[in-house]
Amino acid sequence: MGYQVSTPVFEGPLDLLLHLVTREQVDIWELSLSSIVDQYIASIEQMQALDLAVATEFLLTAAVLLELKTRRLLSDGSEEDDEETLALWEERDLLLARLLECKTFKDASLSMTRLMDAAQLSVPRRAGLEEPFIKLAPDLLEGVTADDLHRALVKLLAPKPVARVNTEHIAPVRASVADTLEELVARLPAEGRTTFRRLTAGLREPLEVIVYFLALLELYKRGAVDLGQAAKLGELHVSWLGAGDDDFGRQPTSAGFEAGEAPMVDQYEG
Amino acid sequence: MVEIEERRAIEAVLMVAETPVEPNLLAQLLELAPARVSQICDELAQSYRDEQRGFELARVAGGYRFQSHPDMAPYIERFVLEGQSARLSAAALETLAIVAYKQPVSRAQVASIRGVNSDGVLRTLCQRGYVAEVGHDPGPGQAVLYGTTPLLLERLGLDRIEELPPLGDFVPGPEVMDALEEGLRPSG
Amino acid sequence: MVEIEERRAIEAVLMVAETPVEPNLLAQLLELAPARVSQICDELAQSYRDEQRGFELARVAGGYRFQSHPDMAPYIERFVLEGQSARLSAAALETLAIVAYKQPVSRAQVASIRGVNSDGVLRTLCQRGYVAEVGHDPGPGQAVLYGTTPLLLERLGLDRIEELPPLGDFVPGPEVMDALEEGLRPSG
Repeated sequence: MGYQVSTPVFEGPLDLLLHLVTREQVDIWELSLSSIVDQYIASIEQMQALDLAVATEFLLTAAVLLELKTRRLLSDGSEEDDEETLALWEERDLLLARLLECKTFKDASLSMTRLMDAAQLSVPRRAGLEEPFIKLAPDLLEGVTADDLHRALVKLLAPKPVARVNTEHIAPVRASVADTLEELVARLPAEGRTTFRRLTAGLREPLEVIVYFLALLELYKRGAVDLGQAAKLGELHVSWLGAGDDDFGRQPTSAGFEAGEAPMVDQYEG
Repeated sequence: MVEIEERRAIEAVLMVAETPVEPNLLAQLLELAPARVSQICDELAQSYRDEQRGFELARVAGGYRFQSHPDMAPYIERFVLEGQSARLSAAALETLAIVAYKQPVSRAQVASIRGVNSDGVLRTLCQRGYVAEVGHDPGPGQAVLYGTTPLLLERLGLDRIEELPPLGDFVPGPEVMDALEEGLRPSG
Repeated sequence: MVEIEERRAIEAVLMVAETPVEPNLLAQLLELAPARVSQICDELAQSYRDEQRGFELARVAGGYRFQSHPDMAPYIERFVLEGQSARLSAAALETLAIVAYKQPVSRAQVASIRGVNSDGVLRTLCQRGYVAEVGHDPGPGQAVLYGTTPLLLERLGLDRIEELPPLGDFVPGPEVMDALEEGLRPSG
């Protein structure tokens, strides 16, 4: 007997929503994500071992909640068009249907647990045949070959496929190098001399930082900035040299990029 | 065959069987009608109850078997130190419920209901012998379809899977629906 | 403990026991004197005889066990010949493969490779004479170690166990490759 996962709230991604929404009467749109994370960490500390399945499901849940909340915050404006509202309602209906289905089966599984517990009170007889009869039984190895044994073991020892977290529902970060380039050209002349760390201090997503780095490299290539690093992995210094022979003013897309097409970071993914 | 012999033969066979024995098989062995076998088994079960035996004759997973009386569970627990089947995780139980009620069902269907990839849980259930591949989807892709096994019925103490309480019993009531609708309103 | 409870508890324990149970163990479980246990068992055995049951309570190998009544042997023989499926179960094949390739191997090792308790399967294989106890682990606990028997070699048509196909040139099966590819494919 290992540990008891005493966090039914976090057992499934939809469970969490369900629990918060129904039992605690929490408005999903006013949910404090950090408090959920705190609760979760507290519950993990009570476990004797980290259950990866539970942890993964929690991360997925957190991602779903974060996305829902983000959309809510972004679509707060009054000039929402009807189509967008409709889409949100559709999404809500879908989620609602899934939550109901999920809850139905969760309750069904509880009733199965009760059946199992009751059945467990009786233990079946499995003593089997008495000695004189065993010899009568047909040869179980009829038709079994050494190759069958080999195959059975190879199948057993084969590495088990690792479950993959499905992230398709998470909206990709829409940061583009072109936009960042424009932002840097507007910002750097005033800063004069700065560091990469300072430039990216406000960023949270690693992808955004990467996009900043790519934009800086582009500027360096064009002679608009000078980059310097005192030591390997040391602070990256950035100095503004001027617009050079390119006009960066209001027109960010230039010869370095495909005409008119600002590259999405997705294209830089492995 | 005299009646007492029929009764004795059934008792003897069930004593050496390792899994529930179908009435049809008993009928074949004893050259009796299956209905008669069921009748004798019911009478036997009743006689053990009347005599307050420590065991009972139960109908499980489509057959008959001897098992210890539930009242004696405290003694059995002391005797069988390890043998008890380990409890299933909540994830495994949910998956099992989906397979039990929706069978035959594909991995993708299970995953879409649970909201997460459930391949690992399904594999565990197959390994435990509670769930098995029962066929292939006739549609494109020919997805493997899963169903429950007689072993699961044994574990549940049920004779047939249809004895599970109807799924309708578990559909959330209007108050839960209201709470969900309230909580999920997209514009505040 | 009231007398009827003692009797019922003994019946229950003997019903689920897979090997004869020593009176001392029963005495311990029920917190009774061993002499009292023997007395109850004798009474039980007598009552089954009086009731002309198809089973009996026998004293075997220093313990008590339920077994089919000798008079019922013809039915048991028919049950064995007609009722049992003659195929080796997947669980038994897996267990046999582990013992064949990894011998000498303990029950715990078999269970850890298969991912499920395999004691019952091992016992069946031992009963069939395909597998046997070949020694004890020198470490703490002195676990029983299992190996294959000459009978198994004979049935497989092998001269020596080393003639089994080598495991060395292991190539993952197509389903594993599929799963790996699936996992590595970028999303979107």
